[in-house]
Amino acid sequence: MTQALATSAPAAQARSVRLVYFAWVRERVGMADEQVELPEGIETVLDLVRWLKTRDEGYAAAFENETLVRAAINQTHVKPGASIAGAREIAFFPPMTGG
Amino acid sequence: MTQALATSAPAAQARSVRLVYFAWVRERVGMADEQVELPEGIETVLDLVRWLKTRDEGYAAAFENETLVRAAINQTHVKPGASIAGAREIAFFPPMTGG
Amino acid sequence: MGANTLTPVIRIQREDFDLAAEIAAISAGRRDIGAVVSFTGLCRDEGATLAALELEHYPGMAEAEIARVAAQAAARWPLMGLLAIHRYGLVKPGDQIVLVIATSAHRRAAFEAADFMMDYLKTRAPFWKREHLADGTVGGWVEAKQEDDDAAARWT
Amino acid sequence: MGANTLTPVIRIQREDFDLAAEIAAISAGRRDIGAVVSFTGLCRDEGATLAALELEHYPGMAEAEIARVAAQAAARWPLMGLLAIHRYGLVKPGDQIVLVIATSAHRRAAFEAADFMMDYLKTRAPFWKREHLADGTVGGWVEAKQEDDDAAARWT
Repeated sequence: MTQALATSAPAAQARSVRLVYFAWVRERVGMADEQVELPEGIETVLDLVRWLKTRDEGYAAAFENETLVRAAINQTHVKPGASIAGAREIAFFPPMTGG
Repeated sequence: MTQALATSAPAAQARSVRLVYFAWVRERVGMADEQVELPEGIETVLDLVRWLKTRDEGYAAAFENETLVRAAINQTHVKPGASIAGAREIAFFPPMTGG
Repeated sequence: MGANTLTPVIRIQREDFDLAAEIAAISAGRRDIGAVVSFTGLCRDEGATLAALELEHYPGMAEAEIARVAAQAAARWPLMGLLAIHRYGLVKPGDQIVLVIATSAHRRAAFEAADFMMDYLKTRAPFWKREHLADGTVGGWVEAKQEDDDAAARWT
Repeated sequence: MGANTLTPVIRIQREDFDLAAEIAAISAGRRDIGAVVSFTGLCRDEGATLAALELEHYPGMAEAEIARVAAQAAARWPLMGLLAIHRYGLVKPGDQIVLVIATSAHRRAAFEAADFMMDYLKTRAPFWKREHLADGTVGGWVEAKQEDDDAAARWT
């Protein structure tokens, strides 16, 4: 999961990242995954969440409670303040209920 | 294990009780069980231990450390100060090492 | 074999598992194991209201995250074997969902490691349960419980 | 079925036991069990110095004492099933000695009850182990460990 990570791209350069969604986050967003080009100024997971919420009602509903939805970068749990530099795949999902 | 327990016998009356021994207590005493008539004045487990120690070297060796050996009356753990009134069967054994 | 050479067994699978076979495999050829603790998590029927649980997971991350939790357990306790299997897909009441096995020379390490694994599996492994109800409808997503976070916090 | 109607299964036997069969029996026909915790205690070879363990027990009291411990566990945790099997006689390295199974709706009760049962079995059940060494001699009686008393004291 850690191979071939891109180094942090310059902020001015458009970055392409794969977003994946699970459980009710997936249902509200309306898709399981997508490839997005991140605009400038999106530096943290929380920046990304706030930008996604502006895209349409589905995202707004999924991220209604900004701190409830969990995130993982390159398949490792991260906090909302985590930098997305180097992210290939960013996942959003509800609190886990396995086990 | 609790049925048919005798009520406490008058102290002046000779009482017959079955003694059973396990593990190294059995080996030192030299037998697995015996029926003994208790003399007057034996009221607690510790009284019984001290009386047994006077009987021969085997008992003396078994009960060399009076508080190391554990006791059970009618198949229930008891402390050294426990009354032996109503005892049908008194067991002596080392600290348990099962499990 | 100490914690340094322990290779945890992690499997994420749709198929059922066999506790006895897994214990046999994890213990094969060893005579130094004194304690085997297993935890099996089953699907409950919730008072006959539940027809099935649908288990969604994050492929790749599920294995990776459980492997990270297992590595923590292996570093913390002197284990001889450690296994975690988690199923996904549709499971019915009475079906097995999750299995953890920990083996050690002594019982305390095996108990604590299995307990730790389950607390962290519950709160960190990317799985989500949705209820399919006995009346034929699809119920909601199961909500995470505060008590599971509290249980995991015991180890920090 | 709550703790009030729980009938623990207690067996003291020379024969080996089968974990999978015991779990199947304790769970048969139920769909309300969410957690099954098992503990299996095995005979270790102690670095190849041990040929066998001889397990002496106090017939009658062994069953009675384990039943008392099981009744305490059943009163303390909301269990659905509770089983304890303890062998006596000669066991060899790799052989099974003791089995505890606890089942409940939730994992915490099952883990704690199994852990409690083992701590109390170790310190209260009238069993004694003697070592038969690989060099053909009969070694000493195994000494009780302070750490077992300390473990049992956690529950008081």
